[in-house]
Amino acid sequence: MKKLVNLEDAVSRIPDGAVLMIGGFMGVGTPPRLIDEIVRQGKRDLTVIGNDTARQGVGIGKLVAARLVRRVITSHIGTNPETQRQMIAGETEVELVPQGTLAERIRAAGFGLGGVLTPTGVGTVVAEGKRTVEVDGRDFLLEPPLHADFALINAKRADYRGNLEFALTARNFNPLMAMAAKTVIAEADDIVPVGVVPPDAVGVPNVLVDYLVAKERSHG
Amino acid sequence: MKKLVNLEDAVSRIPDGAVLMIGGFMGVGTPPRLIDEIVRQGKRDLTVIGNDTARQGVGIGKLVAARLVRRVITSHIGTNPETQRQMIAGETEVELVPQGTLAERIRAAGFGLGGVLTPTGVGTVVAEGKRTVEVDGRDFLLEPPLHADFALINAKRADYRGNLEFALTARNFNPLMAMAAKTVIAEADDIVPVGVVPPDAVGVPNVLVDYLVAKERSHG
Amino acid sequence: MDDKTLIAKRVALEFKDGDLANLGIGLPTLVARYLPAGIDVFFQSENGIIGMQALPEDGAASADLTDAGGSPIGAIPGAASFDSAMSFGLIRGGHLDVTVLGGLQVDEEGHLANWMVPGKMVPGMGGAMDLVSGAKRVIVAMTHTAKGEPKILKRCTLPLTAVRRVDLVVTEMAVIEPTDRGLVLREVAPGRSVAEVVEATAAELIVPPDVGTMPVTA
Amino acid sequence: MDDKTLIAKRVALEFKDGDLANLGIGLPTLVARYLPAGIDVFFQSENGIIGMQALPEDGAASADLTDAGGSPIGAIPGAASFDSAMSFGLIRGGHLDVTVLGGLQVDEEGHLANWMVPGKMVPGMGGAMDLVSGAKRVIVAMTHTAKGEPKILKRCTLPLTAVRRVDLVVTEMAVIEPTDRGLVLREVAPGRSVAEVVEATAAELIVPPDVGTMPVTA
Repeated sequence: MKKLVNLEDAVSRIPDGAVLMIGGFMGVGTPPRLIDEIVRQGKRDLTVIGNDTARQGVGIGKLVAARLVRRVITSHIGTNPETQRQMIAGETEVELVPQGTLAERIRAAGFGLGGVLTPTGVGTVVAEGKRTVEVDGRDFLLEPPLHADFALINAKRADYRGNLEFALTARNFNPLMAMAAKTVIAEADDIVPVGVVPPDAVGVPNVLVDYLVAKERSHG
Repeated sequence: MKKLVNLEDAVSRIPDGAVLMIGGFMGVGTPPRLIDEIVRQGKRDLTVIGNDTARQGVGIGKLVAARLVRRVITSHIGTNPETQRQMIAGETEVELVPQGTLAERIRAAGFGLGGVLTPTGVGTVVAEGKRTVEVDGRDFLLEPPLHADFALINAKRADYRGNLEFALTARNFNPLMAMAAKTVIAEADDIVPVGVVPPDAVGVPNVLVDYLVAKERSHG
Repeated sequence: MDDKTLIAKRVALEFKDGDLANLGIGLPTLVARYLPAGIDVFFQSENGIIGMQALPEDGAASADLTDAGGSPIGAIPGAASFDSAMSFGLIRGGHLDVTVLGGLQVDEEGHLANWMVPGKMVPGMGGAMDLVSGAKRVIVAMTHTAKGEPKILKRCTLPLTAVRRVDLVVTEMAVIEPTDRGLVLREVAPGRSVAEVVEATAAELIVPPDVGTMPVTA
Repeated sequence: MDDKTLIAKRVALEFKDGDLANLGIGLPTLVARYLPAGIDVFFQSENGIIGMQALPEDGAASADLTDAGGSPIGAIPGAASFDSAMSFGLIRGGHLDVTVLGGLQVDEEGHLANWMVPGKMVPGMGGAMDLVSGAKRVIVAMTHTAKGEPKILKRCTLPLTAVRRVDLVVTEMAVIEPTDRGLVLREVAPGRSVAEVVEATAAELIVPPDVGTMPVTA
């Protein structure tokens, strides 16, 4: 099972119109080289599922600025005026989802569950048009799973086989997304021999990773 | 926040009739000293939620053998003939739950969700008397959350503050249960200074742990 | 003392030893500076850590350790990091002892609106809806009025963050406790009168005989 | 070659390079011994590991590393461990390429019963229901008959493990594929005839003209 591919190859597998889950939180834990290469290859009409659209020039914000995103499913866009402008201008669709609900909807897809029963959003505009399920006299919203064609994952370290390790707050949505997409493309700060990442430190097991982006050859 | 208590004190907090979640899988990751002390103190009419009842003389099997368990919610009892005998004789109630459903029901309680929508068990005896919810044309069982009064947790290491670290397959249900019980009592193979367990290795954050069982003083 | 410092200092008195707490961005973040001595409070950040603290020095920033706004932070010894599902499991599951959030409006039912102004500001709810739904205690820390207009109203006109009743509202003028009987005025800021607070509030305030003065240290 | 070895060797041919696989206890566990050379298969154990392998030597047992039966195992370099929710997320979420399970009965709809005999044996379903519901491919590895009685029936009389149609049934007599047309006889074991298989089966078997011989190496 050879997983290592170069950056251009990895991104060339993503068609226009693809549904992408992109790890990260305000750009932290978002795969930087994959983002730049998507911009370079000019993928269009993307649906992006991610916690936020970061800031202009950062993470998912780069895709928004390059006008590659048709639709974004996210918990907030408040830090990126360009996303707000595109939304108000009707250029980009924005579906706002409470952050904890977003995490569980992604998890539900990856874990084979039919949806999420959450108290968050009950009685608010978030509940509009959604089914409510009563359990033990309490109301919960039925929030459907969120699937994707690709998950773009950023890890601290990957081993040769694709086991991924995360660091501190750069973990965030990455492990959840690696479960929820048909194809997982991972970019790691470092790639190390098998065994360097011990079993208990693995955040995403190798079997979930389809492609691991090769490091650039370092010069000089 | 002083969490360290001696074994006898820790267990004396558990009343007869309590609902206990007990970590472990065939005894691996089950807190051995807590189990022995419950037997010694002769707690009665317990409801035990755990993956299995292990074997006779092992883990939860010790509680069953001592006739302390009135009801067990578990995924299998096939390896413990005494549990089977008590069930057939009507001495102990046994609720059998598919293992993945058991894990998710415990998690749902700890994560504040209204239940679990799982495909597992649809069309089988497990579905009897349960609500079915259709999502995107597919049927899912609505399985309710499982709460407990106490979670008895076994960790590889705890730091002085109660952060817990787990090892290999001894992790299993422990982190899930630590989220789902009102009171969490942890027993660790080793207790180490704060900072020895790095943030990414913490499986249960200290804020979830109410009591940490002190080590016996070693003699000689 | 400016209004924000006053509010932050008063809110800080609400913490207990061992609390797990989450502070919203802006004013609520100030609260961490004024914790009473001798208590340990563990601060969670939605992006996946318990034990965040201010970055000790600029040069110590790690690209993998930021707050929910993406700014570099530090961490205490004994911090714990985890994924976003666990982070919100802690919040939604009732493990968070207290959250301090900013507010746009609070009403007589104790409902909070703090995430959008239709047609004007639609930043998204981020973690706010989960925090208000799930925390054991929700404290709203906000200025009493905005551009002279009351923010405490009979009924919120902005979209609600949750239908859960918040536990305490702390402003630069007063401490107000939403109850099932309505909004109870608990404390008035030093130098303010009950009449001033009532005047600046567009909701009915229940004023008990024993309204205290906000215990805020210099 | 005994029946179990024959079955295990045939099942082993169903694996592909890179597969994530889960082997039930008993006969299915044997399959790991007979994997074709040159392919990497990653074995999951329900109790929370990918990359389990046989314990290399008795003295190397770790109390923290066992299979789902509680017996000490080893792990390959590059193994990954996780909690029970993740373990079953992998199974239920469709990440498990193949599971091999024992069976008490299989019927014409491809339904499997393998977890209880009412009034006799009620061990509990453990992970079996999740495995059959969630794995991409379910292979039943079982003896063709029990005490001379067929185990492949028109309709299961024992409680079902799931209503999902299993993908392949491998016995010491035959390889049978449940399809939407019914049970198709794909292969007959060396030295067995189609007539013998039909005779030992209490369900209707669709017998195509090109029934092969089970490709099992010595």
